[in-house]
Parts: sequence; structure tokens; C-alpha cells
Amino acid sequence: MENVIQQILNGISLGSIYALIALGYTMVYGILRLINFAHGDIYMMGAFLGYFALGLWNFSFPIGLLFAMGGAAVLGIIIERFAYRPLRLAPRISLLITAIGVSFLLENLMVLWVGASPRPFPQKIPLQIYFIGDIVVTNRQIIIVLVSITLMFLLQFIVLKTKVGKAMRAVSFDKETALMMGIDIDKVISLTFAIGSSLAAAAGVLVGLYFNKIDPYMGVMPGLKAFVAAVLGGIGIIPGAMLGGFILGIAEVLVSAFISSTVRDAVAFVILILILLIRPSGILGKYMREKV
Amino acid sequence: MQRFLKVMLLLGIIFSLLIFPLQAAGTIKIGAIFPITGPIATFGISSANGVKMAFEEVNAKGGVLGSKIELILEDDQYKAEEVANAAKKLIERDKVVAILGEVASSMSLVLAPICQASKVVMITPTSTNPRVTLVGDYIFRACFIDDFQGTVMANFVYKTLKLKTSAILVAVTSDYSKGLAQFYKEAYTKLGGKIVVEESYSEGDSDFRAQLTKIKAAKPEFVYLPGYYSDIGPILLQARELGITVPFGGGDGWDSPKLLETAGKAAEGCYFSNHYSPESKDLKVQTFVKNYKKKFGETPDALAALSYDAAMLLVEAIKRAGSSESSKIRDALVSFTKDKPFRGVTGSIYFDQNRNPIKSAVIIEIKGGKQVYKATVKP
Amino acid sequence: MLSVNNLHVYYGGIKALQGINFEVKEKEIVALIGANGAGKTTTLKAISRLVTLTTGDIFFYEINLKKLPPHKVSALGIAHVPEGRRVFANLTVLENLELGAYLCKDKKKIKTNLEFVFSLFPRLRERCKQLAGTLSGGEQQMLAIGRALMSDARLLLLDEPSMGLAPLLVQEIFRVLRKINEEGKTLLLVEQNANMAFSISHRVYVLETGKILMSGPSQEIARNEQVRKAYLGG
Amino acid sequence: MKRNYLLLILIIIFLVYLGRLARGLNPYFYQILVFWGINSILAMSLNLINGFAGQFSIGHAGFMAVGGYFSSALSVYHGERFISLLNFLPLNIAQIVVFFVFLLLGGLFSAILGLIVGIPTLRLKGDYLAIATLGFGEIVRVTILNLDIVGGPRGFPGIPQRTDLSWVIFWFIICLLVIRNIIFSSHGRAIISIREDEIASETMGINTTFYKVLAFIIGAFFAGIAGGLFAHYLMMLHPSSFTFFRSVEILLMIVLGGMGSITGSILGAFILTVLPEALRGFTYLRLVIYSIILIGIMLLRPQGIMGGKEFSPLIIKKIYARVKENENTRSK
Amino acid sequence: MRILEVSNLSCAFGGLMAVANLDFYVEEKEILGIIGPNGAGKTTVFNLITGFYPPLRGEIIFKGKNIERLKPYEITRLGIARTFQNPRLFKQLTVMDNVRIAMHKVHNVHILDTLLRGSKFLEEEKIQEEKAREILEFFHLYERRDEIAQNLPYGEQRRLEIARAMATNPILLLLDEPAAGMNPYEAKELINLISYIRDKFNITIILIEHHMEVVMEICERIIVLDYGMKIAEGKPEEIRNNPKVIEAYLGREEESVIS
Repeated sequence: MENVIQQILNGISLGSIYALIALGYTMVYGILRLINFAHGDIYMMGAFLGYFALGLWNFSFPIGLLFAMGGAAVLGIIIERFAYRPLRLAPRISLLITAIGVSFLLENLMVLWVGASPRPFPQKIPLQIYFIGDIVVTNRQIIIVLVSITLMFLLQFIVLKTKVGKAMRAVSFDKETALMMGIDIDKVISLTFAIGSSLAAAAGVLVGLYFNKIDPYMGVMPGLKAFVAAVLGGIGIIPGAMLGGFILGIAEVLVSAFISSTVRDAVAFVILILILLIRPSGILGKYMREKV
Repeated sequence: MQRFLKVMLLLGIIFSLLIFPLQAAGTIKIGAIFPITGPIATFGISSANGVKMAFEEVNAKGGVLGSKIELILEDDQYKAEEVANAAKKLIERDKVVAILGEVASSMSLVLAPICQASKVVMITPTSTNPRVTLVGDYIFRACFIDDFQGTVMANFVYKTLKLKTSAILVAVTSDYSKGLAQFYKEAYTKLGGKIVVEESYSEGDSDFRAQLTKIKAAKPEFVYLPGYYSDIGPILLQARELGITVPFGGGDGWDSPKLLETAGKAAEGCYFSNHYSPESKDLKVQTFVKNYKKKFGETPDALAALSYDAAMLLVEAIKRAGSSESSKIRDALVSFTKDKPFRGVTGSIYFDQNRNPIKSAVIIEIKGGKQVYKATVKP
Repeated sequence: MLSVNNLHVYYGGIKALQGINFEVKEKEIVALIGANGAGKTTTLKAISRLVTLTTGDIFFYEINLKKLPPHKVSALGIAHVPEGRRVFANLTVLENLELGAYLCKDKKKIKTNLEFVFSLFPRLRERCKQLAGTLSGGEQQMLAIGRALMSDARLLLLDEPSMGLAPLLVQEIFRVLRKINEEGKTLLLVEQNANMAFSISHRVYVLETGKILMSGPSQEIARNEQVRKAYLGG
Repeated sequence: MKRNYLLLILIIIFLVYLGRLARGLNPYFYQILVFWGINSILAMSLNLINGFAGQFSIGHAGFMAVGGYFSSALSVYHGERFISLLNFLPLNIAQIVVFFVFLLLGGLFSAILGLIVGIPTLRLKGDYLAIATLGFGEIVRVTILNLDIVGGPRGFPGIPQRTDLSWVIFWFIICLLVIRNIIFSSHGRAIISIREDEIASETMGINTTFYKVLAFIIGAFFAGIAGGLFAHYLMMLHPSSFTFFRSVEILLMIVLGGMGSITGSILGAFILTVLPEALRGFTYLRLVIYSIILIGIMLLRPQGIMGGKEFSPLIIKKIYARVKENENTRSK
Repeated sequence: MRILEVSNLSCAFGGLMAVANLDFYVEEKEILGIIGPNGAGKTTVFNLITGFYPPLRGEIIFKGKNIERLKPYEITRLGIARTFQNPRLFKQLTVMDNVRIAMHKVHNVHILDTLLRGSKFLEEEKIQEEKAREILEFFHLYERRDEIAQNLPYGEQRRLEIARAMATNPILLLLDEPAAGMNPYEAKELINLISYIRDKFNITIILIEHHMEVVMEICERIIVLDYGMKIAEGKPEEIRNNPKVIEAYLGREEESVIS
């Protein structure tokens, strides 16, 4: 029993990271209908930015985290401006291919620059281990969950309560009409990328802290899985991305613990397909009947 | 249609550039195929570094048989079809005399038949699967095959450390890891030890807490963890976090400065089998480690050392053969014997009838943040 | 107030507008009528800069809109009520109206505008918190007009406000439009329902295949035999 | 009518024979041609699903893997037995027959899987379908990783080398003919109409589910065949050849070539086969340049090189016109 | 004879009744009009008849056969064709292909024949092409056969959609606001076309329309829907003067500049 609780706790930490990455996916998808395959790599870049900030320049952890988020936001804006914006009117699949190209580019540039071998992440926060009975919780796990949840609430607030959030929702629903309202949609889209990327970067830094290992290919699998999480929860829906992330994280850990870790990657996708078959728009997604 | 023709023309030009070899005379061409991008790029880059350094040293001393060595390095992204393309290109277009590669046994199994068919010598630095060299008489390797290291470690744990229960955590995606684990298990249970739990992970994973939680519950005295250092570091850290205090152990995949960097204190008191100890007094080892550090800014790992040796072995064979003809190199390679072995960084090497090297292993303990020599095991 | 000079718009190879000239004076209601594909919607979109002009100029007072991005046009005080209403279905009625005032920084003004819209369309006040997507067609049209009014624009571009509405609703919408005009707003109206368009507008331009066929005061044009036959079913 | 078949068969025999002659070529060049052919089959089959039926699938590597592994397992575990059963034939003919049958079985197995996967998932639309097929591809890969009988993560060695350029050309032509014949027919128009507007298509009395699944099955079949050809050429299969990125690569071929263009698929396959080879000289920079070229092509020509149009050289057109004329006169 | 009979038909979206306990019928060769305010459930009725929405309850009997559980394509094959409020053409395909796709169910050969390009296949292709030509000629679209559908002017797109519906060889044709977006002149042309089709092909037509002129002129009978319920039924004249209809839908006659 304790074992199960321990595994679920491990799953929540992992899930909160998936959730953070999934949020960016969901936002970009919501606004551009683009599966931004480069998002996983922005998460990786965020981890490296954090690595430089904390390790090389010796920033404190909160500052390092903010630096990584800011840097990734700029990167997100640049990518959108130069790789995606010119293709806004092109077939959607071309945009998708471009996103994959950007993803390759980021990975391989990083391999060139920092090498492919994994690096230890600067352990700025000394590890503390708490025992509750036989169950182990570390201060890092607590930080990860707290930071993720705070960021999610912040995002939810921005999207629901602020003017810019309203503009985001408007742009995601109908770009042309948003233009008629006087909304500068380029700015709104840039901002969406910035926010999504900085969330991914936060996830990257937290992962560095949690797993103490970062490398240029670290974004590939989490990227895919976070997208699965976003779809699971209902893509384009912010609480859905969080829910999906947690479900996926917990399911994966439970599967590795009680079935086999080799089928873990498959489980994410099996869950995905099953959920899509039952609820074609994800758990929280509203099933829109196609207008006839 | 105009544009279409232009595109076709351009592609035609690219294509024809591909087929016609660009010959540069006066050098001995040696190919190398490693996964320097893709999921196991870490290992590929280390291997490539070892090879590059070896040939640069040889060329600095005036080359071999009076000509310089030209290294043609190819990336295969850890994909079978890329290995095949790279091999065909090296053999047919660049006309190399020998190929060094690949890292992984599965990829070496794609490479070997091609080399064998074209009668080009192939030396794989690190592929441990016995099948590789069985493909034909032009295929060699520079590393132990699986059974040796696994058995060595089982003996050491049971007899020297006197630990009677053990857990195994194996990387199922790695031939190497699976092989080691299998032979460790066989030898250990034969000696009377008990494997209390077997868990697995995939290379490149980052969360091992699920498996470790289960291992913790089984309360073993020792955990055998054959795998590569890139995964070992996080595993050790997470294990210690979860409160597993027993020693861990593995094979030459552990040999990297990165391990100590990542794992830090978590690695204290762990053991692994290796080809050599970096603190060995052997001058060859000392200069290799020093030069490598100077050139690449880091201590070499086992892959770099083995690749360096594979390259040097090849050069030595060319010297002995007095020719850069592939068949002569092959003959020279099998002519190394117990009394007249090739002396490399990873030990003295000569080949058995299946072209597997016969060499001894050392056990290393991690103590005070350093690799400390513990024992030597002869085959 | 607004003058359009020699406007050409091409989509790909298709010439949607081939040299259009017209003007709108302050406090006027001007209607553009014509068959489908005549270029009416394109004209409106060209004014709010949603389509690229091939050649030609559009002056709003002294400012040439030609070089401006769409959101700058709105900032000048031109509001566009698009064809098919296009309310933000995923936002509430109130949020839709607030978005209409996106560029307005003056909170007080937003409030008075909101009151004005609610006074015109009391039904919107009742449905304030409802998602716009759940409104009926007529209510959505009211919301679309209300949303445009929120921006405090001087010129309203209305694209087929009567489309797809039941006759009863059409009458109500037009009554409100007249009232808005009386409050001092200028309206440029594109209409299929020529009957209605003639009855409400001061002046009319008749478009056919990207060109202006005739123009003049509504009463006068309505008497034209050709127009009667083609558009008024008489 | 009969003369046309005869002509076609003669052309096929000639082209397949050409594959035998090509053995004299530089083996590197020869190998690239083989991979181009295999990639073309993959691209054309995916194009049927993505480009013509408009069903966004990115799990093609899964079908390729299934076909490849299935036919390879047959060859490895039952190959000798079947060949000895055919001992009344000369050995090389027996080998050809057995290989053909195994390849076909691999394709069929893949097609059956396509049916099983297709019926439930093809109800999904757009990106949801894409992500479900992506999931399918990953599930296949992970399943193979856990199947010890085909070597799991260590790869599956020991597959006899049976594929040569002739085989590739043969299957290439079959795939081309099948897809072309379907597309330019009433069934094909039904498939295309689903892409254009599924609801309208249904209103035209077209059983859209049937045609979506049909396109999916045919695509899966040829992907399976391509997988078998691939396996029996390399003599070794490894799960790393069938990752999500392989699916993406196939998708790239059809997007670069132009969605919904058969010739575009072949062209796209050519580019994606040759480009990485052409960039070999750059070693470490190779993939960086590769990705920049990719992005560049997409930015410059988002609709793909052929942009949905077909390229048929004038001569072929003329021949085609004449054949058609003959048919017309005869049918009158 | 009643060709279509709808009884007690209901359909709900998220708790909202879009169609409630609707009963109506259509006689053979009749032109029936359905009018009503926006959101009254007119298009939903079409979607229910053609199988796009499953009914909550109720029966739809076409030629004595229950069709409410059939799939849309099966219903089309029984002989019900429809058009849409916004034309749903196969936009990227040619006019000819648009019509040929509609003949799919009529002229089709086995897949194997298709693959082998047998003589049967060629024959059918030829027949299909000829039939398509006849239909296009009838609708004055033959000259446009090689144009891409979305490049046609709006009026021709609407005509093509009707032509395409006719190509499925229907007995009952459902037209959803065919005159939307047309000026009175074009609408008049359309009226002529619709009644001509009825006579020429001997079919039954149900028509949803807002243009009162169109409805009053060609419909023999009209039903009026409001909030998913039938509030009136009868001949055009009766409907025009029905106070309930005026209240819910028509409103008082507006003063017009030309009257």
C-alpha cells in the first residue's frame, strides 16, 4: 500500500512536469491550430538556459528559473516570427513540417554546441528528504509541484481575467474578426508563444533539478508525451492540459511499477487512443458536432 | 514545367556528385561509422573522438608506411539504413581499406555483412554481441564479449564482497546491458547467490523512481546495474534519495568522468569492472588520458579508450602487414599472439579463433570521488 | 469622411474589384447593393484592410488607409460588422462587448457605451453572462452590432446585417440601425435585401462584377427601371 | 484491350530486367536506387491516405515495421522449410517464390492491422486522427521492443538477403499502377471527395467509412511490402528504424513532393533519399544543414514541389491519348 | 401517395429541443415549403431526414420504409438528395468531377475491375461521363465542366449543387435555402428551374426558404416551424394570412419605398 502511495507521489511530480509542457502545446494549438513539434525542444533549451544561469553564472534558483523562462520566451517569439508567421496562410501540414524542421534544427544545433552527452544539472537547492512512515518525499518534489501549480493558476488567471487573455481567446476563435476589433493578432500570437515557451522552460529547469540530467535530446519523448497529455485533456483547453499531464504521469509511473517499464511508453498511447475513441475531443473537450 | 526541369537538373547534379569518387592520392583511407547524432550520440561522439585522436597522433609521427592516414568519419544516427549507406559509400566511393565501427551490436550486425562481402577489414570497438564477429573473417572487435565482465563481477560480489543477495536493474534497450545482466545472473546463482528482484529501464529514461521503489522493497545487499554512465548517474541519485544505501555495480559502461559529476556522493562505494584504471601507472594509459583531456577537455570514457585502441590496433596491423591492402591487414590482425600482443590503453590484445580479443579486466571502486583500483582478473 | 479612389483588388487571378470610386459623408447611411460576387464584401474588407489592395487609395478624412495594418484602421474609428455575424462563440456576451472596446482605454467611456448598447438591445443585457455561441441568430446579429458600437467608432461598416434572419427580425435590426444613425454615427451598409437597403439609406451605389454601375440618392435609384427589375423584384 | 495488357507486362518485364542489369552499377549508387524505390512505395502509399483521402496519418512507420518484421520472421523461422518444400523447382526460383509469398503475407498482415486500427480510429478527424495514428506507430514500436522472438531492442539479424533492385522496381510499378488506377476511377473520386468535404461526400451516397478504411488498408499493405523489401535488403531489422521520425520522414516526402500528387511522392522520396547522402561530407553539421534546407523549402514552397499536380512527360501523354483513342474506337 | 411521412419526430441538443414532436408528410410530386424564423429547426429537420443527426424519438418513413436509423449514404441510395445552406461543393475539383462523384452509387464497378482497367470499367466510365454531360447540359453548366468548382460565380455554384444532387438520381430532393444570397431576379430564375426540375424528372421537393416570394410562388403547401414546433400548415394564401405566422415570423408589411 505504501508502495502504491509512493508511486503515486512519484507520478504527481512527473505529471506536473508533463502538465507544464502540455500547457504550451495547448496554447499554441489553440491559437494557430499547429502541433508545435518544436515545443519539446524549447523545453530542452529552457533546461540548458537554466543550466547556464545556475551553473555558469551562479544565479540563485528563482532568478535562474526566471532567466530560463525569459530566454525561452524570446526564443519562442523568434521561432514564431521567422519560421511560422510566413506560413500562416499556407496549408497546415506545411506548417507542421516546418515545426518538425525547427525541432531538428534546435536539437542538432545543441548537439554541435554543447555535445550530446548528458550533463549534471547544478543542484542549487540542497536535497532534503522527508520520511512519512516508509514514504519518501523530497523537498525538490514539493518545489516542482508547487511551482507547476502556481504557474498553472497564473496562466489560468491571465487567460480568463485579463484583457490580453480575452484577446487570445478571440484570436484563437476567429482571427479575421479579432482584427476587426482592432486586436493586433501578430502581437497576441507572439505573446502566446512567449508564455507557452516560458512554461516549457520552467518545466525544463524543474526537470533538471529533479532528474539531474539534461541533454539535447531530452525534449523528444517528453514533448510527444506532453502533446498526448494535451490531447487527452482536450486540446486547446487549459485545465485539460493539466489534467492530462497528471493522468499521464501517474499512469506511467504505475505502469512501470506494476507492469513493466518497457511498455511504459506504449501505455501513454494506449490510454490516448482509448480516450479518443470514447471521447473524441478529450476528457474536458466539448464534442462539437460538425455543423451540417 | 520550366521550374520542374530546373529542379530535376539540380537534383541530377547533386546525384552525380555523389556517385563519382573524389580521389585524393597518397593517403591511406580509413572509414569510421558512429552514431554521432541521434539517441545514442553521446557514445558515438566519444568513440569518434578516440579514433580521431589516434590517427592524429599517428599522422603527427609521420603516418604509417610513409603515408598519412585519412579518416573519413560518417554519422549513422543509430539507424540501420544509414549504416548501410555509410558503409557502401565508404567502401565504394571512398575506397577505404578498413572501417571502424559501430558502437551498438545491432548496427554492427548491419555493417559486418557489407564489410565481409567487400572484403574490407572491420573492427568494432564496443559491440559485445558474439554474433558480430561470427559474420566472417574480416570482422574484429576490441572489447570483451558479454560473458566475461558479467562473470567477473558476479565472482567479485559473491566471493570478495561476500554479498549473498542481489538485485538487477537492466537497460532492456541495450544489447550490452542485457548480455552482462544475463551472465551475471548465471554466474551469481551458480555460486549460490540469490537474485531477489529484476527490474528494467530503457536507455535515455530519466525517471527511475518506480523501479527503484520496487528494488528498495526487495531489500537486496547489492544492485547490479550494467548500463551506460548517462543513465547510471540519475539512477544512483534517485536511489539514494529513496533511501537505498547498498552498493551498486556495473561494467565498463560506468567508466566516465560524467558519472562522478552527475552522481557525486551517490556513487560512493560502488564497483565496476573495466579494461584499465585511469590511475594506472602504465605510461600508455597516463599519456592517453592526459592527451585526451587536453584535446577534448574531459577525461576519456571506456568508449573513447576502446575506439582509440581499435584505431591503433589497425595502424599496428598495417605496419605489420607492410601494406594497406585489406586482406594483408586482416592477416596481420590474426597474427597477434599471447606473447606478441598488441599493447593498448585497455590492455594487451590478441585474438581467439572467432576474432574476439583476449584481455584481462580490472575492478574499480569509487571512493572519495575517485576511481580506485581494486583488483585485476585475468581471463 | 471616407473616400475610395480607383480601388482594385485581385485575388490570385480573379479580379474582385476593378476600379471603384465612392464616398461617404458624415452622418450618412450609404448602401452598397449588388448580386453575389459583385464585390460588396470585398469593398468593406478593403476598407478595414483585411484584404490587400492591388491599386487605389482609401482616405478616411485625411489619412490614407492603404499602408495601415488592420488594427490601426480600427484605432481610427472604423468598426466592421462582418458578414455572418462572427461573434466569439467561446466567450460570453459581455466579453464579446468588452473586446469590441479593445482599443479604448477610457473605462468611463466603455461604461457609457455599454449602457448605450444595452439600451438599444435590452436582450443582450439579459444574456450578459451567456456564451455567445448559445444565442439565436438574431441575438448574435445584435451582439455583432453592439460589439462594433463599443469601439466608439464614427464609421460603421455593416456587411449584410439581415442575412439569414426572419423577416420580423430584419425589421427590428433596421430600426436599430436607423436609431444608431440618428445618434450621429455614419453607416456604410452592404445589403442583399435591396428593399430594406433602399428604405433606410440616403444614398446607394449599385455594384456589378467589381464595378460601380450607378449611384445616387436612394429614392432616385429606386425608381430606376433596371434596378427595379434586377433587385426589387418589381 | 488484350494488347494493352501485353504491352504493360512487357514494360514491367523490361523494367525489372533493367534492375538486374543495374547490378553492374556502383554498389553505393545501386543501394541508393533501392532505398529510393522503397521510399517511393512508402510515400505513394501514405499519399493515398493523406493526400487523396485527406486522412491525416502519421503512423506509417508502424505499418512498415509490422510488414517488415512479419515477413522477416517468416523468412528466418520458416524460410528454409518452405524452400525445401519447393524442391522440385530450381533453388533460386524456389527462393523467389517463397520470398514473394512471404512479402505478400507481410503486406497482408499489415493490411489486416490497418483494418483493425482503421475502423475505430478513422472516425476521428484531423489532428485527433494524426495523434491516434502516431500513438499506433509508437505502440507497434514498443511491442517490437518487447518481442524477444524478433530480437526486441537488440534488433533482428539473420534475415536472408532477397531484395534487389528488380524486386523493388517490380513492387514500385505495382504500387504505382494500383494507386493510379484507383485514383483515376469512380472509387478514386469517391476517396478524393472525402478529402474535399466528407459531409457532402456522404450525401452523394458514398460510404465514407468504407472508402477511408479502404485507403488506409491499401496504404498499410504497401507500407508492409516496403518494410519487407527493406528488411530483406538490409538483412537486419532494428526498432530504431521505425521510430516516430521515420513516419515523419515519409510525411515529409509527400509534403515536399506535394500532397495528392503521385509523381510528387516519387520526387519527394528522391529528395529525402539523396539529400542526406549528399550532405554526408558535413558529418557533424549534416543534420543542421538538413533541417535548414527543410525549413527553407517549406517557406519557399509551402504547397510542395508539385503542388498537387501530376507530371507526365509529353511522350507518355501522347501514348496515353492514342491508347484511349483506340479504346474508344473499339468500344464503338 | 405520401412519399415521406414524419411522425412525432424530436431532436435535442444539450437539453434544448431543436425539433419537438413534429408530424408532417409529403405527397408524391409535391413541392413542400418549410419556413420559420432562424433557429426554428428547419435545417435540423433536413439533417434528421438525411441521417446526419439521430432523432431522439419519432419515425421517418420514406416509401413505406423506416429510415431514421440509416446512415446518410444509405438514405441517399434510397433516393433522397439534398443541398446545403452554404454550398458544400468539392471545391478543388472540376465541375465535371463534382457531378461524376454524385453518380458513384449508380455507375460503379468492382474494385478489381477498376484495378485491372477491364472493359467493364471503361464502359462504365464512359456511361458515367455521358450521363454527367446530360445533367450538366440541362443545368447549363457543360461549358464550365473543366473549371474548378470554387472559381464559379456564386449563382452557378448553387446551380451546380442542385445539379450534383440530381445526379444521385433522387426521388425526393431537399433544398436548403437555395435562393439565399440571390437577388430577386436570380431568385426568379431559380423558381423556374425548380419547378422545371420537378416536372422533368418527376420528383418530389421539400424546400426551406426565407425569400417569401420564392416560397409563395412555387410551394403547393407550406409548413411553418417555430421553436421546433409546427405552428401552421396549409396553402400559401392561408399561411400568408395566418395570424400566428405573422406574429412569429412575417411581421407587419413594411412600408416600402417602391409601393
